Amino acid sequence: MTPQQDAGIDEAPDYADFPGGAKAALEAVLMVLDEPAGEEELAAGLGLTVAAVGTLLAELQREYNGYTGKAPEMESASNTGIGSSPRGFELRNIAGGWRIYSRAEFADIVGKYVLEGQTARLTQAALETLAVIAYRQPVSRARVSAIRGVNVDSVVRTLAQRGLIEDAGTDPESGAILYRTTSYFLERMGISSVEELPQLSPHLPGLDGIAEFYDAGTM
Amino acid sequence: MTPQQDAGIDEAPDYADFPGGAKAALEAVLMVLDEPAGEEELAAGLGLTVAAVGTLLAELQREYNGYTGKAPEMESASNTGIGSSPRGFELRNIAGGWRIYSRAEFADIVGKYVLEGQTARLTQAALETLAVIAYRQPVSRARVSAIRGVNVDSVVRTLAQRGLIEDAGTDPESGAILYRTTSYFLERMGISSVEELPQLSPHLPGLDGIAEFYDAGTM
Amino acid sequence: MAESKPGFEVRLANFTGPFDLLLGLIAKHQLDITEVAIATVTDEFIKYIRKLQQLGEEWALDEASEFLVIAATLLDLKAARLLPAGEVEDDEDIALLEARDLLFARLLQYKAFKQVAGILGETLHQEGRRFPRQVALEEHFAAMLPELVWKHTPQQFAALAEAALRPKTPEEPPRVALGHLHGSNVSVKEQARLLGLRLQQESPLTFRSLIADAGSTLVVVARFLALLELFRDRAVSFDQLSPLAELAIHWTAQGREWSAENLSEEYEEQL
Repeated sequence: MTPQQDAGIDEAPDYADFPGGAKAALEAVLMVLDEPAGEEELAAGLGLTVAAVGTLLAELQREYNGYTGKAPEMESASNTGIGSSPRGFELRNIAGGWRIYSRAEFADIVGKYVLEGQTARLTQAALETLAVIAYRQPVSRARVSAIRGVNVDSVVRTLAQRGLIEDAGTDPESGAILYRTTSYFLERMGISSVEELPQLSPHLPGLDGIAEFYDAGTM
Repeated sequence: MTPQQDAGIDEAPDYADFPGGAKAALEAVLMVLDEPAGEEELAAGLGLTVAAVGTLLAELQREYNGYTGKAPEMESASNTGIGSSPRGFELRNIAGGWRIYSRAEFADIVGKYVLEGQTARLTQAALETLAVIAYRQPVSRARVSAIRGVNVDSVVRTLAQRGLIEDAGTDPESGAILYRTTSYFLERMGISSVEELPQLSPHLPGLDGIAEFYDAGTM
Repeated sequence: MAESKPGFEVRLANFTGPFDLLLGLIAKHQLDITEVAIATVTDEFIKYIRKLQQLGEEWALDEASEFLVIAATLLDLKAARLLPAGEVEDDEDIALLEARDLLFARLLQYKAFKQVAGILGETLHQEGRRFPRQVALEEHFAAMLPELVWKHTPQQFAALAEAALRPKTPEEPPRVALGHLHGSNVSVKEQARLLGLRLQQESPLTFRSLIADAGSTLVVVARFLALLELFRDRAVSFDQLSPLAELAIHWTAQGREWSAENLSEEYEEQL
């Protein structure tokens, strides 16, 4: 299938002339990204349709993960590396964008080379605060501390410094600063939106009314 | 050939247990390496001999470039993607160091992608980060991040890319990379040394208090 | 987890707040809240504090005061739980029941967040094993970047640095965090002053009469804590003929200069 030109793109290169075609061009762009890129962004940059980019991304993802089953009728025609073993890296869709990561299995080896930027494990207090903010966002510090039963000011400050949460404006009623999680948080969690967080309800047995109950209790 | 242990490495992982083996492990490292790495460095980190690393590097390089000729006697045994087309990236040995680059053929496409959305101005976040580095140099990203209250990793990368700041060695205690401003920065500021920067109010906190706060940030 | 060593194995420093400790204690004792023996927990706590002292560590006032709050909460929960359900007679009983439900609900909610926090922590750890490719731009691309527009004078740049380096003023006016309360601010010190005045006029008084006019459970807890503080200051003594009998409080600070101002400030933050 020939990639079609988007209306907004002045000219799409003819990828047939390139070694590896449009897929390799996409791969070349993925190599220079320093933050996750969305499909629209990649499509616009490459002069391809979003659908075509989506197909190519999925194909690259499968290739990097290694094909295990062989499809004999395709074998001779295909040049996508069928039957190959997994690569040392993977392509993942995280926080709404695609990006190349080293494969988790090699963490100990890769970690020796990229010590910088690796963050220490969060404390229990930080994790709990982060959890409350993630599930109740946007949320004020007062509410978070109501749920946790302790003052959370310094933990909130640290989480903001680590780029995991950010200011989300003020509460129209109380004027308190509200907090939400950042896309860096999603990235660190390896998910593309907060909707992918595990459901809270199974951990809250039979407490349907708790939100109102709780709200009535806040100042 | 069994990978042999280097003298300096306490134990080499058993690569047979990893998906893709030692080659994938090497690939994982190469994919996230920011600067070219020599064969000795790679061998030490992976717990392989320099010769083994050299063989694997050559193999990866051939794979990325795409095999064109088929070697029938190897075809069934090999799982290295024989007969595959070139990838969008290539492995190059420049000045004694290996690094993965986007394939030269795609330079125009990649260049256009990179330049898209690039502005000639620094963002407010970048300016503030630069100001903190200028007045507190040499300083690590962690400290700048503590002062600014947000994660500054990508901004620091942008400033380094713009030639305004550079690596100034590592902190002897934490091992973190320290940054300082460059002579290009002085040039743009129209001054001949950082001493010529206007004095700041003496009441501003120095780094000591910040460091304490950050390290005690208990995450 | 904490089963291996004797003594107060629940190290308070490892808990991140009263709910956390409460959950820990309930789980540890595998008991319904009504069966948590406060005396056992107290004994363990005292043992723990003594051990700290032997080790030459600071007498942790924070831990002790937090423990008092928790003990009071436990007592409160327990008292509410022991109320025969069929015999709700007055507003006080209903208030106690409501307080109990609220506490249980909040405890369960906290438990749920604690569980998902565990999942989050595990995910973050696992994800930390993958490293993103975020390499410096290849030189020939970096060279293509448009020349930087720079309009800042050194003075403007210094002003920028001043602003960035100035300690961030707290976004909200500084105040004691009360978010975790389900009532208004109650000061232990204030309650102590009030109890002191009352006991100086008439002594002994029963605990029941001292809390008769308490508007909420929180005030009862505050007065209870205030009495403990007064006891520590040797301003009052307690007199109880048998367990669960009427508790009589005697004022023993006669002739001595006594002021609520000397009381510890800790509770101002705790309550």
